[in-house]
Amino acid sequence: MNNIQDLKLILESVLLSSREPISINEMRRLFDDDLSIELLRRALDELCLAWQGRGVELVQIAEGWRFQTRPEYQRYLSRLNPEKQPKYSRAVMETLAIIAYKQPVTRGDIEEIRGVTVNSQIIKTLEERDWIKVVGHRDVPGRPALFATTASFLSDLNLRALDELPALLDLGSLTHANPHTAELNLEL
Amino acid sequence: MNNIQDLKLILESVLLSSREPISINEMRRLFDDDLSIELLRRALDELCLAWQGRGVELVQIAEGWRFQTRPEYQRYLSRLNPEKQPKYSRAVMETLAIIAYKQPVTRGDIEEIRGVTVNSQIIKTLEERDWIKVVGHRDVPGRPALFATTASFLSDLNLRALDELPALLDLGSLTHANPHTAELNLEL
Amino acid sequence: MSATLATPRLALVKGEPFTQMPLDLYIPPDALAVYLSAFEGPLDLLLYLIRRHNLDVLDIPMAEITRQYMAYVDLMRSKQLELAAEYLLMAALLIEIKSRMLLPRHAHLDESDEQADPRAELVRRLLEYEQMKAAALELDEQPRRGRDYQAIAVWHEDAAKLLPHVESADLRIAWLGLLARAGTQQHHKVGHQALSVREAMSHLLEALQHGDYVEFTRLFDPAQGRSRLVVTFIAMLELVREQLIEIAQNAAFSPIYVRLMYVHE
Repeated sequence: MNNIQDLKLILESVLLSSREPISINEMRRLFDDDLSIELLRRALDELCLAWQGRGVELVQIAEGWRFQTRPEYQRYLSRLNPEKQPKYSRAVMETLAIIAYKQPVTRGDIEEIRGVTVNSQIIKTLEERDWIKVVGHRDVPGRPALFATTASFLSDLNLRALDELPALLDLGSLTHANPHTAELNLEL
Repeated sequence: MNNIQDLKLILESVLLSSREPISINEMRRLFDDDLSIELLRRALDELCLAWQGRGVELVQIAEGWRFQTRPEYQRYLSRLNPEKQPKYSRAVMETLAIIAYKQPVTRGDIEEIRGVTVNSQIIKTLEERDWIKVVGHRDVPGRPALFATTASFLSDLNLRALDELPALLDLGSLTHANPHTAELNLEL
Repeated sequence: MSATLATPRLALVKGEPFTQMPLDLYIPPDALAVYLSAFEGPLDLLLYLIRRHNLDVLDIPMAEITRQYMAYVDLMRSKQLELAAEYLLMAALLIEIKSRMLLPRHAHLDESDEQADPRAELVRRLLEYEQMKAAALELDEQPRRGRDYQAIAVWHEDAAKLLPHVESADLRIAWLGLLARAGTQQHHKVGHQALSVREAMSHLLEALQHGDYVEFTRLFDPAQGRSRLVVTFIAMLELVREQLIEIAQNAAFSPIYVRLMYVHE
């Protein structure tokens, strides 16, 4: 593998064939020669460029690199497959937000912040989507499970790392009137 | 959609995101405008040409068009971490569950329970796996096929008989007793 | 607007007389259930009241907010809506804070200043919740695989060979998902018994597949035991009811025959 052109063809084919993201390390193992990470990165960067302006893009996310469709093309894709994507309730999204921003947290922590009991179904929904997992247990009576977000949560949300999550609103700014929360969300 | 360039971008994205072949008719349904078959064919031919010399090619098979990896690139794929076990979509699993628990059922029965049309691909997937088969036809207009599970479905799932499937007795009552059902609805 | 809400004696808010209930506090009774379920709990309801009335979250008028909060809780109760315990707990907390604020402050308490305001902890919780609530909205807007974009995976030979693994527990999950979405519109009462009937129905249809008449007794296998025979019989009745098979007998006590309905029309 001396030719970056060949390298790009192979990487493109492999990435297009795999639904799961592929990490740089996995890519290196594809080849007998010991390819430098720099060369791989250069090939990936060039591929990214080559795909610009198309309906599909090569992106880097938490678990590695993957080809994915651009959101503008989603309406065509949904016509092909009219399966309704689950719409998560506020309860689910608030629980997810607390786990994402405060991890690791116990169910009790989440209940403390939300001020209501957390339905088991909510946790199960997030676990089944493979967005959260138990990463340990807090060393207090009952040894409650500690939840954290997974790599596939980041990947599914098109993020490389937790610090790419939308920034939290500054608590100081919340002491002023906040148009965000004044609106009652009546979508049921 | 006046522009063949846009058309090609859309077709390419849609075809790349589906492992299953897409027929010309399905492609036509993607667009509001009534696209001529000639135009679609021209766009597909041009796409074929554009993908020549790459590791992935656009081919036409009996059921329609699909992108596929060229055999020469297959060896790289096999080196990838034994690809994570694929999963059936929720649509396939729900269809299978309905057939397993409510057999014999027609496609219409399945659609009524799921509330969406059942893609032919789903039935085909399950038939090809030899998990479901047509056991008769209901004597109503159209004489729809009645589907039931097969012996190999039972053996693949390690069951001796259908009544070894997880009982639904308690689960079924969810719809009455649980005041959270309405909420559940939103969370899934 | 609402007689139940407007009390003749209204509070002083920051020294200002408060003469009229906020108009938007009135909720048409029919809409109440929907409206209340829009709140994710007492903190959410409190935040709504504070933000809606443009109150200063750092200087919450406890008397007023408690009264409004109680109005909601009373409404919920009068409509016999299931009232989560958390709502009552919050009511108790609000009343406690309000009464502590009425107590004269002792000079020596001033050294622990942050403890001095009984509202401090409530304010902290409200702000923390509000922060997470906003974060949840942001997260929801983040592009999401499946909803906003798809991962690419073109066909290749290995993909065709790899077959998904399914366990019976997966079917249960799929069914639960269906039930949850079907909500209250449909009742799926399927139990053990019904299941074996369904299975027997499939077996019968299979046995009749070739389309000819089959003698009634040949469809039963006594070796399988009595309950199986009963189930097979029920299955047969069910198939007749669904007009999938027909049963014929030429004369009394002559053999009974069964065949598929559709083959001969």
